[in-house]
This record gives sequence, structure tokens and C-alpha cells, in this order.
Amino acid sequence: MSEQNEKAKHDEHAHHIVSPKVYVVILIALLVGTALTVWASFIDLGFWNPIIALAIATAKATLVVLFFMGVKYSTKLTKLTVGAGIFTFLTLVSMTLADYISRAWGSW
Amino acid sequence: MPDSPVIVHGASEADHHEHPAYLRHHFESVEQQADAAGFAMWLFLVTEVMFFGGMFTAYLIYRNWYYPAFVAASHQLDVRWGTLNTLVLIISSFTMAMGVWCAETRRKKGLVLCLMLTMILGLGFLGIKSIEYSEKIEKHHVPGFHYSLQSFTDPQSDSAVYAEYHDKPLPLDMARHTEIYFSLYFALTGMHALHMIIGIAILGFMIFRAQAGAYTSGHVTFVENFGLYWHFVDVIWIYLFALLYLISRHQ
Amino acid sequence: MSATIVSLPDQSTARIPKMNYLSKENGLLSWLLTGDHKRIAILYLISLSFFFFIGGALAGLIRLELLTPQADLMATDTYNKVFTMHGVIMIFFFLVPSVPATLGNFLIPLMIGAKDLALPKVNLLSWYLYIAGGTLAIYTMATGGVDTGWTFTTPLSTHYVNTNVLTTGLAVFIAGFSSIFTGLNFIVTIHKMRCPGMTWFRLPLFVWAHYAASILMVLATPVVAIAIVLVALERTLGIGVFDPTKGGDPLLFQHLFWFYSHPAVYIMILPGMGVISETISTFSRKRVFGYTAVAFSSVAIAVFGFFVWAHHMFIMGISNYAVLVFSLLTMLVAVPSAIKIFNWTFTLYKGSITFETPMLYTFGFMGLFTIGGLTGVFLGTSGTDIHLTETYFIVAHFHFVMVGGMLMAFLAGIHFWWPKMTGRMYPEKISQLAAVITFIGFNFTFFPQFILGTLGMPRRYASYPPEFQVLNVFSTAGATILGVGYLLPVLYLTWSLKYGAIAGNNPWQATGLEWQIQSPPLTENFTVTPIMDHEAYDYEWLENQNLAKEKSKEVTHAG
Amino acid sequence: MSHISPVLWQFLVKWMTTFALFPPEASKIAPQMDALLFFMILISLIGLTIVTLLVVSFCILYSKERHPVAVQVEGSTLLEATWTIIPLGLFLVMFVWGALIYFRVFTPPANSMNIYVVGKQWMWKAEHPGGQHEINSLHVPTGRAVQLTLISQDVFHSFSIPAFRVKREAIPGRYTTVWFEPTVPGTYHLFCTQYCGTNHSQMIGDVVVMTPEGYKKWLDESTSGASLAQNGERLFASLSCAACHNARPDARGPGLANVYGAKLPLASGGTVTADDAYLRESILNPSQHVTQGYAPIMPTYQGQISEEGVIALVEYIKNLNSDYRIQQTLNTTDLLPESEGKPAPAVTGQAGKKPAPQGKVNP
Ligand code: HEA
Ligand code: HEA
Ligand code: HEC
Ligand code: CUA
Ligand SMILES: [Cu+2]
Repeated sequence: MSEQNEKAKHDEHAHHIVSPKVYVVILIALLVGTALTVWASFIDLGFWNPIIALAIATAKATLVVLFFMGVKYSTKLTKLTVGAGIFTFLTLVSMTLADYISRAWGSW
Repeated sequence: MPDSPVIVHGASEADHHEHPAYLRHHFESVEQQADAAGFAMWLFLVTEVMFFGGMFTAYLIYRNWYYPAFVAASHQLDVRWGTLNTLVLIISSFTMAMGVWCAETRRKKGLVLCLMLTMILGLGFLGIKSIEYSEKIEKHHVPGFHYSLQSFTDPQSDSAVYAEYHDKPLPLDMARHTEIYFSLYFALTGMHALHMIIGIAILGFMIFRAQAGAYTSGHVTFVENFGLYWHFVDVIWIYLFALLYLISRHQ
Repeated sequence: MSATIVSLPDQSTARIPKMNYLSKENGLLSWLLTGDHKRIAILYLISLSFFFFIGGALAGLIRLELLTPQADLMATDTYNKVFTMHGVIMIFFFLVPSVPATLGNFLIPLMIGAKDLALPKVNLLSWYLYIAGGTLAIYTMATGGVDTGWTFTTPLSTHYVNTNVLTTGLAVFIAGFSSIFTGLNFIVTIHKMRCPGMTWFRLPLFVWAHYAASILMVLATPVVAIAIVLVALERTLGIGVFDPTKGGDPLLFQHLFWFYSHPAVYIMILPGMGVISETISTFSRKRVFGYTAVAFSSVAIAVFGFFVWAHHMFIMGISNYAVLVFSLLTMLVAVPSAIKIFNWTFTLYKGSITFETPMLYTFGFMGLFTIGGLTGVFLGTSGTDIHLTETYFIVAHFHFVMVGGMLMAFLAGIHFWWPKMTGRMYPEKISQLAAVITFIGFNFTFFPQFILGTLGMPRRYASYPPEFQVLNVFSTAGATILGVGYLLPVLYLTWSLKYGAIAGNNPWQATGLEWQIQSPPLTENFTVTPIMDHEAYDYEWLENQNLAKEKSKEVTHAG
Repeated sequence: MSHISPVLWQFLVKWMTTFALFPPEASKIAPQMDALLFFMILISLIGLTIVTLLVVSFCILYSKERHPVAVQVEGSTLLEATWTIIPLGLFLVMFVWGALIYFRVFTPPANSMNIYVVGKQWMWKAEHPGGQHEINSLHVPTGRAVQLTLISQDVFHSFSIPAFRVKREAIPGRYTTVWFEPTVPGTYHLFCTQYCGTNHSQMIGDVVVMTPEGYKKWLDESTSGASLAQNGERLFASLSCAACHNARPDARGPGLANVYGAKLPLASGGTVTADDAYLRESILNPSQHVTQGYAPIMPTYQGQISEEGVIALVEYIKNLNSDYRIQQTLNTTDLLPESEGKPAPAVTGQAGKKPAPQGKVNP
């Protein structure tokens, strides 16, 4: 038994049960988000189109992770785990892309 | 007990016999067991993030390099099917969340119903995906299998898509890079679909067990963890939808 | 009398306790279906040793071929297959699981006072995956092998060789998942299963090191898995992602591959570093100097380890700016290793040092890893890497860290915990001899390769210009000595299973929880949950403990 | 010494007489690289010695016999800081020094002569501007900066000359460059150091460094007829590039004279410098970078020209200083087979300058 555990027993355990109301609200938000992203893709925003699409996708994903997956109500450890995953993923993407982008900068 | 003095920890010895059957011997308490399982599931999902991460990286690089090809190729995907599938999956995520809630509040009927709905929606998703796939197969847009460039070098030949987007023909060398788009499209959605299939198989098993009341007696770890998995698959799709379908409807 | 840990039969008992994890049930099935982390560790130990000797025999073939400048023992493509299989087997089926899957599996629950790993079934699954992958690798070897090099460089592996790339890839893929599950299990266990009082900063450094390595296993391994999947798709369908003629970039594969394989080198070394922390403390009877620094340096290695992968691609055509960044970061990742080396050195200061076999291997580790690590810095320096890359300098570098470092640590650990695992001591004199032989043989084998490398001899060459022959002969001669050095432990350790002296609970008078229980331990490790009430490596606590025991014995004798 | 076996003895003698830690230093960069290597070896030896000395002396001072009871020492922030900062500082010195050398090796000086190298399973093919080909060998003069432009036809190879301390990957589908300035005449090893399949270890050869006069003589003796640029011109004609690139007012493609080294505006915005790699891309993947003011109509020549052909075209375009040659091409397209005897294009000189005699490079 570790200290997190003991703490968890008090504030998080007995397991926070999210009420269906929250789920319904999130569902609606996600549906709206989907509509929004499709609608946005029909407008010509040039450079901004992909950024908006990704922003909306990220917002939706965040909702799913926070509420459906319950990260909002879970321990620091879970939050840290999610954070570590995202961080490593971003490291992979950004450092690889950095190579590809700077390749075009000429030799020096 | 032999030689050295012993301090028995807390109450662990005392309530040993009251432990429910599902508490495995090496855990101290039900909370510890549930905690460990949930944490393990999260770690597993993190590995999944990195697994898809490799493909996302490839996607971002080639999209940068071959933007016109990616745009033209993405026009081959039907936003309507994509939107529908997104909705289906989001709703299935909702029913799954409700399922977890039912399990937590010990509603057996509700749980079974929610799991069934989730499964049906999941199957629906796969059905739509297979419609989309078969269209790609017909048009020879599957990389490696007599891949055809016709829709891109001569967009007018592809009247349905042309009517919607009025794509200009791509030069041959750019058109060839649509194959990379479709490689990544099939790799990403295929891997995603594989996760769905595994999920549906587990759902089937869970419905069976739920009917026997396995998850509505307080031991909900399995349902909760499966829920995490299912939502994760949903999250991946949310990104796939934005990246594969909505690249650019203009140009 | 302070509150303490339960200990079952005392070491004064001159017998191996009747009840222990080995004796519980003994059918084959009871082993193959076991959930006991200790039994799984033994399963791993046996299967790992098997793969090590296959890999070692292949190394023998490599060295025999390189005895002469011509490719005369085998054709060049056979040679290519031999070193590829040597690399694949040694890395994926020996070194990556070596310390974690055997010692880590066996000891982590014992060290943190838990009854088992958090997920025993997953643990067993890991072993089965490992065996499945390993069997597939052996099958591949038997049916023609593969000749891409262990790095599977595209487009060579995707379009230009017609050997068993797919099956080898699958084998590595499966082994990768075995490793992911092991790491995942360790992380969960270390977080959730510590006994009361076992705070993070009371954990043995062995556990810290495994924690850091596990992070790498969990986060890095999936990337190589997907890279292999893409290679397989490329090979079977020609999807073009890595194919330059279709507009793909073959370098992308290397990005993905090294994103795993650089962290993988730390997966390989960190657990070994954990072993060294334990042995050096025990045999100098001192708390590890700078406990926190050593603990955090493990984590620092794990974290920084993610940012340096492209140092394997300096001349491969990545952007020059990327080279600068990755070279700089490589310098940063080298520092925590230096911190560890110095802290271990100062652990000896004012200690009371004895020179049993594990300690000899430990000294071997410190010297050889320092050389290997410092030559790694030569390679991380972008300028000198131009000259040294893809030569025998690299071969020497990584054998110094992997064989001189990790393998030495593995042997140190096996000897150190052998009494705990089997209840019997290994024969001390002959194993000291074996350690010395290994050290001498190792230097003979791999030191000349540094010189070969600076002279320019390329790696993966079946034939070479004649002026390199002398150094190669040295190397081959050394490998023969090294082979003897590795065969000896197999013989005397097997012998000791039956004839070794009874070890008792704590033959080394070490402080870890694992030493406070009987050897070999019970299946459930602890009959009662222990409580940790002192720091790690607290030798004063141990002394008090022993005094107390003595007293109570006197009382019983008198009474 | 009779107890040492004669074979071993022979070896030892051989080794003692030829023992070396470094290969010969035959290029300008070699001593600089070696200086850094010496520095690093020195630092490493010092570091290793410190560690070894400490370990050994502690082992002697605090062995159980001498020091039966250990004294517990907790640690020391000061010491931790010392052995964090000093190695870090030293490593950073190595990083900076190494980066400077890396920078030098991969930045060719402007006046360097260029040799193209094509790697393929399993040989090296070098193409000199004058049209001289060589396989698995490379002749270069002393005292001149030589730039190599490398490409591979199949898998990764790596062009390594230990005596020069340089090495560069030959990548499929992309040009890479490296340069060196040979200093000592002689014959040196050329290795392929990137594992490239079955005969990787046979993809070796010689680098022959000659005096400038010797090199000139060698060039004259091994000429194959047309220069690279001449071959390029022929290809340019036979692929009818001039149908579009003809510098006429109504031309469908941009004029190519003096395009090499120019900063070109792109249709997608931004500019790009037309270097070798860009020229190659424009021929094989023209729609990747479309020049401003032109439609992406240029067909791709991927699969129709060998890497050697592309090199010839690139070399030709690089040396186009005026539209004069193109228009000549246009006129002579149908006379192609006989274009052998035509004056060679101005390889390095100005347009209108007396053309170099056939097969020779203007110095
Ligand atoms: C266990 C495995 C392991 C470990 C731990 C390391 C550790 C390191 N490695 Fe190594 N490496 C490999 C295994 C490993 N490596 C393998 C297998 C390859 C080849 C792969 C292939 O191509 O097949 C490779 C290749 C490799 C390359 C690529 C070369 C190339 O392809 O061109 C580089 C380049 O940067 C590198 C660097 C380093 C560095 C900087 C460290 C550092 O972490 C080392 C840090 C340690 C120290 C620095 C020593 C301690 C320091 C002191 C005691 C201080 C001394 C005092 C003073 C300086 C005052 N390694
Ligand atoms: C854990 C990793 C590990 C280990 C332990 C070893 C151990 C050894 N390795 Fe290995 N090696 C690699 C990992 C490892 N290697 C990798 C990753 C490569 C790169 C592959 C690639 O390029 O793709 C490589 C490549 C490599 C090469 C370069 C090949 C080339 O580039 O052409 C050489 C050459 O000397 C070599 C030699 C040895 C030797 C002599 C040992 C010795 O330590 C082994 C000693 C053990 C034994 C000898 C076994 C015990 C004895 C017996 C079973 C009796 C029979 C013995 C004989 C018949 C001699 N190895
Ligand atoms: C059908 C007409 C056509 C033919 C034939 C043609 N080109 Fe082009 N080329 C163009 C156009 C139009 C452009 C500018 C747009 C672009 O970059 O794609 C161009 C651009 C180029 C460029 C880049 C220069 C710049 O200013 O951007 C080079 C180099 C080039 N062509 C070389 C060749 C060579 C060599 C051939 C023959 C093997 C050839 N072209 C054949 C039409 C043609
Ligand atoms: Cu070409 Cu190795
Ligand atoms: Cu590395």
C-alpha cells in the first residue's frame, strides 16, 4: 500500500461516480463539436482550416478524456500518466518534424 | 511466529475472510486491486498513443511535403460517411459511459442494454467503414493493388467527386503521391478498425458475463477499464476524422 | 526493540527450508501456468541463457570469420546473416529482458514488500510472448535467416533483400510487447504495491532503476512496433511510405526505429546500474553515496533518453540543424551516467570493502562502462562521429557498454542473488576466477576494436584489408577467452544447485527486504505484510536487528 | 623466444612495425579532426584514470582488513555539483568543437571542383565534370577543394575515406554533399560503410591523390569523349526539354540560363535556392516546387532517366550561362547523332568564350 493509495481512499476512492447528466451534456457538446468541425470545413479559411479542424478535434478529445474517461475525477497519478503520454507523443512528432522542416533551410 | 518481533499491519489479517472472491491473493484490499488495474489500463493506453503516434508522424510529414496530393486524395473520402461514423462512434462512447455508470450503480438491465447498444453502434461503424473501403477497392485506390491514378490525373472521369470539388488535374508526379495518402489512410483506419474489432469481441464477452450479473455486484473494474479502451478508440477516431477527411474542401 | 520485518526460519538452520517457492508443487504444468513472479523469473533465466548462448555461438562464428582478411569461412551473405541474427538475438532476446525479466521480476516485489507483481497473469503472458518471439527468431534462423542488420534499414529491408524480414520483424514485434507488458507491470507494482512505510526515498536504487527503465519500455517500444508494421506493409504491398521511388522517405523509418532503439540502450543499461548500486553498497557495507542523486539520475537518463535518438543519423542526411540539437542533447544525457559512476566510487570511501565475485564484476562494470560511455561521447560529438561512425569504433563502443556494462552487471546480480534464488551459495574461488577471466577476455576482444575503428575498418564487413589482421586476431583470441569466462558460471552454478553450501537468509548481511526473509522465499513472499521503518541501506539498523536476534536466541537457549 | 609460436611471433612483429592508432592524415581536415580526437582521448584517459585511481585506492585503504567498520557518509552536495558541472563543461567543449568541425566538413567552399558519385549495389561510380568515369576508385588532385555530390540508385551507401576523415551517406532519391582538400599524394582506402546488402564488404576501392599535374595528365588519359555537360546537352535535346525551355518569349517553361544558384520565387509563396538538389527535383518531381508564373505542366521524367543521366542534365543546366546554347540545341536537335563534333558548351567560362577542346575542362 502506497501513500497515494491511502490518500486516494479518502478523496478519490469510493470512486467518484459521474452522474448521467454530465454524460448527456458531454454527448451534446461532442455532437455540436462534430457539426461545428464539418461546418467549418465547408468555409474557405485558407491556412486556418486545418488549424481549426485540429483545435476542435482536440477540444472534443479533451472532453472525452476528462469526462467519459474520468480523468477529471481521478488521481494525480492518472493525470501524470496521460500527460506523459501526450508529452512523449509531441516529442516524437515535433523533433522529427523539426528535422524535416529544417532540411529545407539550405546547408547552414 | 519465529524469532523476530512482528508487527501485523493494520487490519489486513483480521478481515482476511471477508474479502470478496474477486480479490486476488497478492492485494491488500479491493481498492488497491482496482487502482492497480486502472493504472495498468492507462499505461497500456499510453503505449497505444505512441503506437498510433508513429503513423501520425508519418502522416504529418507527407502531408507537408505533398499537400496537393493529400488534398485531392482526401476528396475521395466522403465527408458524409465520415461525419456519420463520427456521430456513431461518439454515441457509442456515450452508451459505453452510461454502461459504466449502470455497473457502478448496480443496474444489471441497464448495463446489458448499454453494452448491447455500444456493440451495435460499433458494428455500425465497421459496416460504414466497409462501405467506404469497398468503394476504394472498386476505384483501385488501395495502394499496392493495381493502384490507379485516374481520379487524380483526370478528375472529370470521377464524376461524383468532380461534381462536388471541381478538382484540377494533378501533374503525374504529384498524382503518384496520392498513393502515400492512401497508404496512411488504410494503415491508420485499418489499425483503428482492428481496435474496434477487438473491442467488439470483448463487448460480446462482457454482455454474456453482465447477464450473469458479474459486474453489478460491486466489482466493476473490468467494465471501467474496457470503457477507457473504448473511449480511447473514439479519441483516435476524432483525430482521424479531422486529419483524413477535412484536410481541405477548397483549392 | 524496533518494529521490524517478519523473518521466517533463521540462517542458523543448516537446511534449505522445506516450504519455499521452488518446492511448492513441482509438475511441469505448475511451472508453465504459474503466476508466481519468482518462478517466472526462473523461467526467464533459463530461456535467456539459452538465447545468450545461441547469440554467443554466432559471435564465435563472426570472430572466426574475421580471423583472416578474406571471406573464407563463409560467403559474405552468410556472414551478413550471422551478424544480423547475433544482433537481433542478443538485443531483443537477451539484453533487453536480461536483468529486468529475471532479477527485476524476482526481486521487485520482495524489495518493496509485496506478495507478487500487480499483474501476475500479464507477467506470465510476457514470458509466453517472449518465448513465442524467440521461437520465431530461431525458426527464422533455421529457415534461412535474415541479412538486414539488426537495424532493418530501409529501403534495404523493404525492397532489396529476399530473406526472412517478415518473420524476424514479427519476432521482434512480439518480443516488443513482452517488454511493454513487463515494464507496465513494474510501474504499476512500484506505484501501487509498496508495503507500509516504503516511501519513494526508501526504495532500493535497484527499484528506482527499474522504474526508469520501465518508463522507457512502455513509452518507446510501441514506436518500433509500428515501424515494423509499416516495413511489413511496405514489403508485402509496396505502400510507399519508406520507398524513395514512390516519394516516401527511407529516413523516416530510421527516425521511428531509433526513437525506440536509443531509449532501448537505456532499457538495457539502467537495470544493470540498479544491480551495481546494490552490490557496491553491500560489499562496502555503506549506504550508497548520494542516494537521491543516483535515484534521480536514473530518471534523468530515462527522460533525456527520449531526445537524442537522431545521433544515430548524423551523416545519414538529416538536417544539419537537427544534428546540432541532437548532438547537444546527447552531451546532456551523458552527464547523469557520470554522476552515477562517481557516486558509486565514493560509496567505497570509508567503507569496509570485501571482494566477493559480485563485487569483482561490479568493478569490471565500472571500468568498462566508463570507457564505453566516454567513447559514446566521441560518437555523440558531431564532428568526430563523421570519422568514427559505421566503423569498429561503434562496435567497440556498444560492446563495452552492453557486454562490459550490462552483461557484467547481470553476472554480478546473478551471483549476488543466487543464494536468495536457490538457497545455495555458488563456489566462491572459481567464480572469482571466472570474473577475472571474463574481464581479461573482454578487454582482449573489444579494446583492439577501438583502434580498428579509428583506423577506419568498417563494421559489417566479412572481409577487410590485410593490414587490419593483427588486431582482428587479438580480438578473436580474446573472444575465445571470453567464451570460457561465460561457460564457467553455467557449469559451477548448475553444480551449486546440488552441492553448494546452504546460504541462509542473509549471507551477505545486506539490508534489503529480500534478505530478511528465508532463502529461497515462500511462494507468498511474506506471511505478514512487512512494515518498512528505516532508510534503504541502513547498516546500523541491520546490526541492531542482528543483536536483537542474538539476544532472543540466548534467552531461548537459557530457557 | 622459442616458446612463442612462430605464427604468433610473425604477427607480433608485423604489428609492432605497422602499429598505428590513426590512419594517415591526407586531407586538410584530418589534422583538425585528429586534434579533437586527441583532446577527447586525453580527457577520457584523465577521467578514467581518476575513476580507476579512486576505486583502487579506496579498495586498498578501506578493505575489510584495514578498515573493519564502515563509516556511514551521507553524500555531499558540493561533490555532486562538481561531478555534474565538470563533465558537463568538458562535454560541452567537445560539442562546440565537434560542431565546428562538422560545419567545416559539410560546407564546401565556393570554388571547389565538383565530382559526382553514384552508389549502387555494389559499386561506386564517380563522374568527373570532364566526362571521365571511374568505378570503385576516385582520382583527385592535391591542393584543391573537391566537393562530392553523392546519390544512390538503390539503398543507403556511405562513401568513406578514413585517411581524409570524411564520410557521407549516399541516399536514394536525394543529393548529399561533402568536401575535402587532399594534401598528401598517395593511394588510400575507399570504403562503403553503410551496410547495403550481400556484397557490402566488397564495395571498396582506392582514392588516388595526385599532384595537380599528375591529375591533369590522368584526366587527359582517361577521357571518354564527351564531357558531362555535353552528355547533358545531348539528353536535353533528345528529351526535347527545349520544347518548353527555349528562352523564347512564348516559351512554356522558364529559361534555364543562370538559373543555378539563383533564388527562385515559388507559386506557393516563398523562394528556393536552385542548387543541385533543386535541379534534380525539378526534373523528376517538377510539381513539387512550381516556379511562380508557370503552370505545373512539366512532365515528370522519373523512371526515364538514369541517375547518371540526371547528373549530366544537372551539370549541363548548372553551366548554362546564356540562352545561346539552348537555342543552339534547338537548332541541332535533329542533327543529334553528329553533335559529337560540335563545340562543347562553355563549361566554366563565359558564354562566347573560346570553348574548351573536346573532353577537356576549362581550368
Ligand atoms: C547499453 C547500451 C548503450 C549505452 C548505455 C550507450 C550509451 C551511450 N551511447 Fe551508445 N550505442 C549503443 C548502445 C549503448 N550506448 C549501441 C547498441 C549503438 C549502435 C547501434 C548500431 O548502430 O548498431 C550505439 C551507438 C551510439 C551512437 C551512434 C553512433 C553512430 O551510429 O554514428 C552514439 C552517438 O552519439 C552513441 C552515444 C552514446 C552516449 C553519449 C552514451 C551515454 O549514455 C554514455 C554515458 C556514460 C559516460 C559518459 C561514462 C561515465 C562518465 C564518467 C565516468 C565521466 C568521466 C570523467 C570526465 C569526462 C572528467 N551511441
Ligand atoms: C547484448 C548484446 C551483445 C552481446 C552480449 C554481444 C557479444 C559479443 N559480440 Fe556482438 N553485437 C551486438 C550485440 C552483442 N554482442 C550487436 C547489436 C551487434 C550489431 C549487429 C549488426 O551490425 O547488425 C554486434 C556485432 C558484433 C560484431 C561486429 C560484426 C560486424 O559488424 O561485422 C562482432 C565482431 O567481433 C561481435 C562480437 C561479439 C563477441 C565476440 C561477443 C562475446 O561477448 C560473446 C561471448 C559469448 C560466447 C562466445 C558464448 C559462450 C560460449 C559458447 C556458446 C561456446 C561456443 C563458443 C565458440 C564456438 C567460440 N558482435
Ligand atoms: C511541357 C513543357 C516542359 C518540358 C518538356 C520540360 N519542362 Fe522544365 N519546366 C517547365 C515548366 C512550366 C517549368 C516551371 C514550373 C515548374 O517548376 O514546374 C519548368 C521548370 C524546370 C526547371 C526548374 C527551373 C525553374 O526556374 O524553376 C528545370 C531545372 C527544368 N524545368 C528542367 C527541365 C529539363 C531538364 C527538361 C527535359 C528533360 C524539361 N525541363 C522539360 C516545362 C517543361
Ligand atoms: Cu554500399 Cu555498403
Ligand atoms: Cu543512441
